[in-house]
Amino acid sequence: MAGNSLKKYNRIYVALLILFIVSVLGPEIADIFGMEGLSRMALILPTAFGIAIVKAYMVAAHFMHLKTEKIYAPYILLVSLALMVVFFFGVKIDIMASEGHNWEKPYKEPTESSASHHGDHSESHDDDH
Amino acid sequence: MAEVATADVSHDDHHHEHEQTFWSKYVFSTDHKIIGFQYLFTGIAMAIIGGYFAYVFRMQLAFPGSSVPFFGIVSPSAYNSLVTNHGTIMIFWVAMPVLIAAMGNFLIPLMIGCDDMVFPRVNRLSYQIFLLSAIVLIASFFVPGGGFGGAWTAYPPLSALAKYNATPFGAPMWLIAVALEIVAFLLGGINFITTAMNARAKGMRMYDIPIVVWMIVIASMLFMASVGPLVAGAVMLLFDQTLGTTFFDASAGGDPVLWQHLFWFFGHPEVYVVLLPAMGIVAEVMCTFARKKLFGYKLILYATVGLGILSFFVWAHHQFISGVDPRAAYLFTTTTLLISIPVAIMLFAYIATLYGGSIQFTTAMLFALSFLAEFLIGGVTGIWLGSSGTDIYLHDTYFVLAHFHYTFFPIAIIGTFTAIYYWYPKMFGRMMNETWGKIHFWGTIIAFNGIFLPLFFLGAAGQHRRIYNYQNFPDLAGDNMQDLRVFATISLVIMLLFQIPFVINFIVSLKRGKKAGKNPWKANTLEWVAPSPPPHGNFPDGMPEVYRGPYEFAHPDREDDYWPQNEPGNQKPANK
Amino acid sequence: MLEKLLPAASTYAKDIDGLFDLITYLVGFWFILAMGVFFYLVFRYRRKPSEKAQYITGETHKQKLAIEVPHYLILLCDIAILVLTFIVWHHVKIEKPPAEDEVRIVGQQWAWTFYHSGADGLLGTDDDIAKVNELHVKKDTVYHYKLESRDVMHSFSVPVFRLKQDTIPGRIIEGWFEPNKTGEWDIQCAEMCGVAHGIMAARIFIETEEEHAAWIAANSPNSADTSMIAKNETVLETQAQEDRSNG
Amino acid sequence: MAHQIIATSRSATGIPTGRLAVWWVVASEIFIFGGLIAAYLLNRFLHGSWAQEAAVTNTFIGGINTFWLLTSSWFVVIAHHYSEQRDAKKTRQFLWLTILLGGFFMGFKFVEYYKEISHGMTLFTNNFWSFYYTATGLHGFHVLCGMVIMAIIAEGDIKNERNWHRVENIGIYWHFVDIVWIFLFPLLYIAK
Repeated sequence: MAGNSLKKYNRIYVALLILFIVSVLGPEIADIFGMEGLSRMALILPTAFGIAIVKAYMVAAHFMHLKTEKIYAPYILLVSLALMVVFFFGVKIDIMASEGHNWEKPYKEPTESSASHHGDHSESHDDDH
Repeated sequence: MAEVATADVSHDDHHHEHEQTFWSKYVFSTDHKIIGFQYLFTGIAMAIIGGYFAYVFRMQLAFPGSSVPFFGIVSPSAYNSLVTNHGTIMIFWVAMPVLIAAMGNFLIPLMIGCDDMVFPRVNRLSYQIFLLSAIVLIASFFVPGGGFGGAWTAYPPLSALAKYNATPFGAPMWLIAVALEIVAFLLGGINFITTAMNARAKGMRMYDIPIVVWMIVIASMLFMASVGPLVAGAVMLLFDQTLGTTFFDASAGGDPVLWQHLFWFFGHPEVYVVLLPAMGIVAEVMCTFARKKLFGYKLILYATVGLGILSFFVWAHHQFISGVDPRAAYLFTTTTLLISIPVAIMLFAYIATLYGGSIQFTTAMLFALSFLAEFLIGGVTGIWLGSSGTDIYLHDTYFVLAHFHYTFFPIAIIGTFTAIYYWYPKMFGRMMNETWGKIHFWGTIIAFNGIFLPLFFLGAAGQHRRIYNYQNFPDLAGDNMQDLRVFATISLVIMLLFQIPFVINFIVSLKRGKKAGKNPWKANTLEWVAPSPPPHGNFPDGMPEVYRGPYEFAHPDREDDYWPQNEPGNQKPANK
Repeated sequence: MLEKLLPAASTYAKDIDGLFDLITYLVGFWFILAMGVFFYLVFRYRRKPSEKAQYITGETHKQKLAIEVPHYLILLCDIAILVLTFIVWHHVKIEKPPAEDEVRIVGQQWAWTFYHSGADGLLGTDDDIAKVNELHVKKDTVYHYKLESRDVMHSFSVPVFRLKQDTIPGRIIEGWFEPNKTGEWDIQCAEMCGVAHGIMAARIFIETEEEHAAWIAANSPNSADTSMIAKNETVLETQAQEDRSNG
Repeated sequence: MAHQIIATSRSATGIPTGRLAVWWVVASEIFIFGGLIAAYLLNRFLHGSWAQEAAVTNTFIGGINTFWLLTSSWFVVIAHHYSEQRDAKKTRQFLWLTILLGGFFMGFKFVEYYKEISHGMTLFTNNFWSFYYTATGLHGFHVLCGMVIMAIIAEGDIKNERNWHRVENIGIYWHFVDIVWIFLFPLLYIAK
């Protein structure tokens, strides 16, 4: 029994490492193939954030023992996350927009970033966001 | 097992009593009751400061420009600072410490039948941080530039930059004080929740927990869940204030409205954070003095949970006209009006509890009943404000001010008095004087209505808040309106004077009051099983076991009209 | 009801007053009912030596009805209020009737600057009239306003219009009003904006067409009296620029 | 203090009191980090130009730091495994290994900060960098707190073979800090 759990931890760790490497490689591959715009998003979103969620789930479920914990604990954490989602979507209409119904923000994006040597992607990304 | 452990505790206690100095017994104690008293008395001291502020600015409004006795001439910046800190103190340093921390600390372990909070030292730390926060806040009044004067909501950019608010030290200190207070209550809240979840007496099931414990625990959860974003926001605002970042600076791409969202996401649940413990206290007192079982225990509990969940979906109703997208108002008006449903269920259940009772008008009961009546006024006036259409006109007027004082005054002041008059015998082992209590009650309640009823009319006539002299506004300078302001101020002074009998009663009863005995009100809950005042460890005769719900008054199977929770019986009625 | 306390001088003021009245009647009914029941119960069930309290759990279906029925009725009242609220809100804040004139309103610590469109009815032209703490509008004309702030949040509040809208630095907020009564009233700042928030008072002058035309004629930049206004405006502009460069 | 509090030893939910409290601590931390990350995301989606800023962050150091934290999570769960077997020596060993990796994390963090600040990317450069330093700084503060508490547990409790449950409690906290980093890493480093 005891040895099993140790083996399980090792397996989870290896899986985490593999996922980690994939998540770092995603944007690199996008850079190498010169992907822009939508296809770049299609690659980066799942590799970066999809994998982050999977990793977080694995750590939470196995290392934090949420799988075997009494039902209270996962509920506490899930409710917390759900409320943050409520907050995000309640605020989105104001903060995540530069104009809305009967209002606008005159603020202009700086055309050049503070680090000028990386300024080439700018135009395409403005549209994506 | 429990018996053995208890014997140990009482033995230990006797052993220690000789050695305990004043410091270790009353200042650095880990005993939940002592910490509760510390919170209570700190809260009362802060209430005196907050009340003094209210007196000063009400005098300024009634007699603009003249020197206020015990203060002097009120300058515009002093007025702003007084108003801001009156609000902050009354919410963060009076309502919260007294209702949640003091009552939670004192009541939760006694009511669920255990000897202390689960983390006594964390509990002590929580009070110490709270005390530090109070000291920082009070110190902020005396720094160059004076105390912060940008309203308790602290909207940036006014709060973010000294060139706008003219309080280079007051504003950051105010923010640090609030942040420390939040940390103190997070620590305390985790302690309350864990204690109530885990440390219940043997036999106490979910629905055997007294409603006030439920309410304090749910309030702590609401607080914890709502305050997190504000902590993040406070860090951001503090960086803006002190280091010069631009999180909330529109000219650098930040957004000042973000702070409003972060603040009100906390600010609205905060109302329920302080409301719920007061509702719980009132429920206890009403059941005891009406000799009635609480009407629909589960209904009230579910309504409370529903209220808690809904309270996270209404925050932007404070921002209808503050520049958020007008389309959001449809959603937030709907949720706001829906929240009237759980509140109405709770109030109706409370009123229904009176039906068929045998009501004793003790001072505590009078305060509890007045809570219902006054809070009802506060509750219904919220509909005008929650409806976005009328809020266009009423927002930030005295109508709002009167509305939330009709909710917060019953919560923070009446709720506190209810609790003190009811649990005083348990806290200090002696009874308070009922005659003086009733004088205090009538003086407070009548004067309170005298303060705030006129303000509804001033608000409906278009008078805005936070303005130090209405003589600058020709439409508001009329004699009729000034008469109402003077009337409100005189009522305030009368109300403050009527607190003197309470203070004297409180102090005199400590020494001269009638001995209370274990259970002077013939109530059911577990705290009345312990001696008055309870010793360190609470239950020297062995930890109690629970056999029934907390409100088995006037049970048909029993001669006495009460049935303590810990008394063994051959059946477990109701609340399955 | 509100009109007894303060005159209504805009077209949508009566809608808001109507909504206020509806809420007053619905809420008043429930309030009086609840208070009546409450005081009756308190009086009826006061302690009498002969009577023992009744044992009522409030858990049976019949007893729960005592709470459920009123709560459905309250829900109905809520829906009635909601429907009217949506109509009023849509009318005041969402939908804008076509503009007949424009005004640009700029808040700063601690004054309002009103840029009237002048004789041509258009903003941003040479004949704009900038006035500090004075807003002159023509009766029965639909105005569109643009709200801006130079420093902190302010709130443009005209109680007689039943209108209020915060100004936010970094945002331009638009809205409308149509005055329908001549007179002179207060404009207040309704959002804490710093030390002198309490004296950030302005006046609104609602004039008939002739009076308004006369006022425009007297104040147009072409007329003799302009030097002071122009100077006034430059002062404000430089101050704003300083603020921007500081921030 | 002198006597054991009965309340602490009770467990009506079935979760030991200490662990239950840690779950609530984690919940309250979710709200704090959640608020900050939500604020960041709202700005990030609004400001297209932030993608260029994110491209400047050092993905290599960020990646190495992710590796340290993942590995330290693994070590602390092994420490928990040995604490359940009451093996004080191995438990301490793995706790200290965890602290060591936390130290590596902080060390690399400082190198990274140093490089960025020397390239002119400070807290005040623009709001992206303000968020970057606030979020990573707050996270680093949590790592530091975790390291200190872990050292106290290793030297105070485990050395004297008591309070074994504290290894699991600090472990839960540490995993949470790890999870926060798992999300901060793509948010600040690799999404560009």
